[in-house]
Amino acid sequence: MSELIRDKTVFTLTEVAKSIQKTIADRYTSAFWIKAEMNKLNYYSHSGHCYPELVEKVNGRVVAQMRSTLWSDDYININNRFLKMLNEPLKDGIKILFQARIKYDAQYGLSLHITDIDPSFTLGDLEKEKQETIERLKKEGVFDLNKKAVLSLLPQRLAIISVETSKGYADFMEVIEKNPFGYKFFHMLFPAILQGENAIDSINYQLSRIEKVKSHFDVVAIIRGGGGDVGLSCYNNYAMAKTIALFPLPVVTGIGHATNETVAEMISFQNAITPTKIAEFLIQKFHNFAVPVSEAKQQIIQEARQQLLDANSLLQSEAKLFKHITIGMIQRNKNLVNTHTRSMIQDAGYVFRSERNKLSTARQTVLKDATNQLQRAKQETGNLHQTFVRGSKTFLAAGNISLQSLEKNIEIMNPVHVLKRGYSISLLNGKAIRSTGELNENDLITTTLFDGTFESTVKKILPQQS
Amino acid sequence: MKEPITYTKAFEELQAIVAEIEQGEISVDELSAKVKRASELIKVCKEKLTNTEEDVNKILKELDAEG
Amino acid sequence: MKEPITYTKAFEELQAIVAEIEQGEISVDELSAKVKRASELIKVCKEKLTNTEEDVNKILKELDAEG
Amino acid sequence: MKEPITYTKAFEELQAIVAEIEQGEISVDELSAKVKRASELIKVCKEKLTNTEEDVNKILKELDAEG
Amino acid sequence: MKEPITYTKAFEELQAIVAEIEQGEISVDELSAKVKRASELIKVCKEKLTNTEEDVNKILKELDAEG
Amino acid sequence: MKEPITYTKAFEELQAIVAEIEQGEISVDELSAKVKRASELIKVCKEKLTNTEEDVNKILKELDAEG
Amino acid sequence: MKEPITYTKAFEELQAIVAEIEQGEISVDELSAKVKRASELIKVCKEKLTNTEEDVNKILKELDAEG
Repeated sequence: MSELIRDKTVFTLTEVAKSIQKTIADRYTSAFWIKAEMNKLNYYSHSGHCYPELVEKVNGRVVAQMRSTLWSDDYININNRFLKMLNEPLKDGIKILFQARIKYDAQYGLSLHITDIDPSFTLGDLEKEKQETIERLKKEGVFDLNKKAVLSLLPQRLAIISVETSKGYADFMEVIEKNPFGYKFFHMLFPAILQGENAIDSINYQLSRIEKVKSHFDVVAIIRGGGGDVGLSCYNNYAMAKTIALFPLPVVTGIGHATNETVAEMISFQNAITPTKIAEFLIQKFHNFAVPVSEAKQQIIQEARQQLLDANSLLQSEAKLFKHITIGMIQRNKNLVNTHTRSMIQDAGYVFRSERNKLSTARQTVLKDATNQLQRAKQETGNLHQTFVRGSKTFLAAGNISLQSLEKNIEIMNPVHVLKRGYSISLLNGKAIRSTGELNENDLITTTLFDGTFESTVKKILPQQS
Repeated sequence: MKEPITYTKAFEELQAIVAEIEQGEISVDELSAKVKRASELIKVCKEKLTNTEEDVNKILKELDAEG
Repeated sequence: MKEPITYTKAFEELQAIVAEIEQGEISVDELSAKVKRASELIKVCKEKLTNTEEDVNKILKELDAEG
Repeated sequence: MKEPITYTKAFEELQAIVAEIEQGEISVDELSAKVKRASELIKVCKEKLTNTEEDVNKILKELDAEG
Repeated sequence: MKEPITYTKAFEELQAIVAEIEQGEISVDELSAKVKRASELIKVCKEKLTNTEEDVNKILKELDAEG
Repeated sequence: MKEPITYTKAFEELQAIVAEIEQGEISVDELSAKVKRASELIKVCKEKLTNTEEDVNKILKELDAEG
Repeated sequence: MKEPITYTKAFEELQAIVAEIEQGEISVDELSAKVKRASELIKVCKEKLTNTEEDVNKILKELDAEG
């Protein structure tokens, strides 16, 4: 029990430890389900016991830490269940949900005694880790980087990360070396552990070596095969995945398993289910190169010849067209010249005919009009001739008539006619006696009768009494 | 006297005589003489007319004959 | 007198004479001479017409003959 | 006179004569001379036409011969 | 005159002459000379055409022979 | 002139000449020269085609020989 | 020209030539040169398929040297 030393109550360490042990035993009577990260498994192979180191981290900082014990029988039992469910053994760095009792030992201090671990929690956690790795890589923008790496047109120089004795490596080499196409590869093995926790460092180490001599290689092939499906969660590891993603050469993976695709496979340049497929993928790349090259020859031969044929036929058709149109043009011009010649001959002939007609018309006009004029003149002359004859005769007739009329008048006036009827004219001294007053008795008068005269003497004058 | 007198003169004289007689300006004494003269003139005229007519007819006949 | 006179002159003179005769502007004394003249003129005209006609026909015949 | 006169001149003169004759502007006296002239002109023209035609035909025959 | 004249000039002149003749713009006096000229031009044209045709045929024959 | 001209230029020029002739842009006077030029061009083209074909065949034979 | 060209460049150039030829973008003038070039490129490419010059010892030396 406690003792007093200089007014102080003093306990021994054992007393304290016992007190704590008792208090804890009283307080924690039953087992609990606890979740924590198993930082280290601390498996001791000779005893078969494990002393897992448990931690809880917040933002990467350890906020709680506790030791624990897992006795051999429990470990074997639990590990089997893990392998069955996760394809992974119990290992460092996984999160676990475990049943434990709090135990205090005076000598070893506080620890948790693990009696059971639920593999399904770890499975979820591993899955969660995988998802976290994916998300982180994506967040950092490196997830697709290796996919975007440029694979040489001929991935001819291979840096192989594998195990020389593995079946996967042998399969791969068989396909690569004995390809029937004579494709020549250069390859160099960088041996590494390919599964389990150690694979991460091992692979990263070899990748770092390859990076040093990357100029000698076109592609890195991670080849595994024949090792079963256990211990592949290392390929979900963030560090390894990031290395692969950032690797300057394309990384192809042929890990060969039946489980879900790991992150490393997801982010690798090319993933194949088996190493053989990887080899075939590479051969295919050669094909992709070789086929166009050998086709190019055919295409170029064909196209060049076709082009020459086309050019030749184009040239010939142009020459033919040239001949055709040139001769056509000459022909056309010949026709034109001929047409003009004919037209000229015709027109000249027409000029002659037309002029002849004109002359002939002139001649006829002259003949007709001259004749007409002469005819007219003859007519006029004839008319005048007739008028002249008629006029002359009329004139003479008129002369006759007027002469006859005068003659008649004279005849009438001739005194002879009066004398015949018994009248007589007496003259005195040659003058006709018109009055008795002109007479004197004894005048000698001469009396004229129609048939002669007689002379007498006036005896008596008897004037008329009125 | 026949030769020199023209038909025209003769005819005029004849006309003058007729006119004188018609107007009674001629005495009986002269009448006979005038009538005698007229008679002579008529003869002259007739002769001339006849001659002319013959000439004309001859000429016209010739003309017709010619064409 | 035939040579110098033209058809035109002749015809005009003829027309004048015929008109004189028709209108009695000529004395009997002149008649014979006028008729003679007229007859001559008619002859002249007719002759000229005939000659001209012959000439024309001859000329044109020649022309025809020559083609 | 044939040499210097051209077909055109000759034809124009001919046409003028024809027009005169047609319009009765030529007297009987001139008629014969005009007809003669016309006939000469027609001859000249015909001759020229014939010569020209021969020339032309010769030229054209040569042309045909040459193809 | 053959050397310097071009086909084009010759043909144009020929066309002009033919048109003149057609439209009666050429007198008989000029006709012969014009036809002569036209005939020369026709010869020039034909010659040029024939030469060109021969050239073309020769060239194309060569071409056929070679090809 | 053969050396510097390319097949393409030669063929284009040939086509241009043919087009000019077709569109009547060339006179008969120019035709002969153009025909000559065209013939040269056709020859050049043929030569080039033949040479090229020989070259190509030779190259391809070599290629075949090498496997 | 064979020495400096990489097979990658050769392959690309070859494909470019094939594309050009197929699309008729190569003139007759270029054709021969292009075919020749293509033939060279084909040689380069074919050689690459069956040859590699890497040396394991050299790589190991480099690895050791640096690390």
